[in-house]
Amino acid sequence: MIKIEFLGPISVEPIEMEATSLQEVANRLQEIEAVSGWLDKCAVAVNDEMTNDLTKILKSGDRVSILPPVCGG
Amino acid sequence: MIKIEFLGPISVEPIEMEATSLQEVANRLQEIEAVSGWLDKCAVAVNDEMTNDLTKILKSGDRVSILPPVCGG
Amino acid sequence: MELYQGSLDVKAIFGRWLDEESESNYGAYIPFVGTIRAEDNIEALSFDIYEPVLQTWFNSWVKKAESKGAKVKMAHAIGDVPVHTSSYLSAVFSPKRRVALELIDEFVEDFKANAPIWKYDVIDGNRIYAEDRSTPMEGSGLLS
Amino acid sequence: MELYQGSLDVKAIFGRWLDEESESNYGAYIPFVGTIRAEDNIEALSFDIYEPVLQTWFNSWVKKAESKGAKVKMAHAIGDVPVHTSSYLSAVFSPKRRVALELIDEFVEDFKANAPIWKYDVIDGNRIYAEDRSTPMEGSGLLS
Repeated sequence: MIKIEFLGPISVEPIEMEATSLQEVANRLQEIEAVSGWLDKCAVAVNDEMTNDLTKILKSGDRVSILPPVCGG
Repeated sequence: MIKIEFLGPISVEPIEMEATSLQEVANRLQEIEAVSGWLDKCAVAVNDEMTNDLTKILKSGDRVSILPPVCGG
Repeated sequence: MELYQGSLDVKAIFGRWLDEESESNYGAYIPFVGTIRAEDNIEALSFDIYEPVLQTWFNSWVKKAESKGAKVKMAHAIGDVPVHTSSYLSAVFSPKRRVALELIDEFVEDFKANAPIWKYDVIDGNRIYAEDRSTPMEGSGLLS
Repeated sequence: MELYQGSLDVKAIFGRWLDEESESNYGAYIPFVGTIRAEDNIEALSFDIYEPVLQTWFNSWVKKAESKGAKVKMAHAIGDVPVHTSSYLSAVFSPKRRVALELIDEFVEDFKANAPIWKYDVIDGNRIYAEDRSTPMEGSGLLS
């Protein structure tokens, strides 16, 4: 099981799903209406590490975080 | 009478002289051994205003300051 | 890295950082103090922080600063920060002023672009995401 | 502009400047703290200042900052400043961070190049002009 969590202003509860790569996660999230509009401006972390790699292999227990546009300071 | 004062590390007492331009002051200072070696690296103020103009006319009572290389901070 | 609920006690943090490095032989100490401006009828700004990724981001800056003989520090507020109080304090210490001046600029700009912090306007007690002032982080759009 | 005999009370000045602008609605406050480094066996650095020209220089920066909606402040020590204490504190306040980050850099660099201040190493109680670290001011050589 992979856990997907949505950070900051994305008011969507965490989702659990079976997936073996970020590409699979992407395909699933694109089908969820409350989430799909955010994806083009969101960055991604796996187990709290930022990633740019869609082919990244996931294993059960991994945690994927969806990070919307930021503005600290 | 024009007063010439030497700032910071130039340990020369103030000099009074008759002069009608900075060019005249320059000519006189170049002849003073304790001063001449400083001139190529010193800036000049007349009555506390920095100047780049050697033709500047001086009048009696004017004060010329000789400012050696600086290092604040 | 220090996170606080609500406004920062800027004087206390500034002074403590000064004391912490008082014997470190740094010649330049440049803090950046970010204060909430009164504009657009806001009462406060409010902040969410995702600490694990922020800590990783900050650690990479500690290493980058070390490679230049310098040190970075940072404090940020969580939750509501009323106008005219401070939400953000960061600082660079360095032996040399050029390194410090360049590093504080890069550090603050990278912070604005890549620190996982979300800002909200607080108006009439409501918390409204400051989307128009927010920046997608590096690598955004990966899943779209 | 503030001049003090000996080391600056950095915390007091930083805090007072913060308080002075607490209602001015500036979003960014960037101080620069210059501290005497222990090196080359010096006990202290010592400073001479020619205040009339320094004041004119500073006033021109006040105007330049105002034209960008910003404010500059400055404090400097006169006479001996022991190692690990501070001789120089300057600051920029601005509504916007980019203006503040660029202005503090220009302000500090122009200060180093053109403020009429002379620095001496203090070694065994003797005051030795730091000629090798000093910079001729703009327009130098006029009388040579």
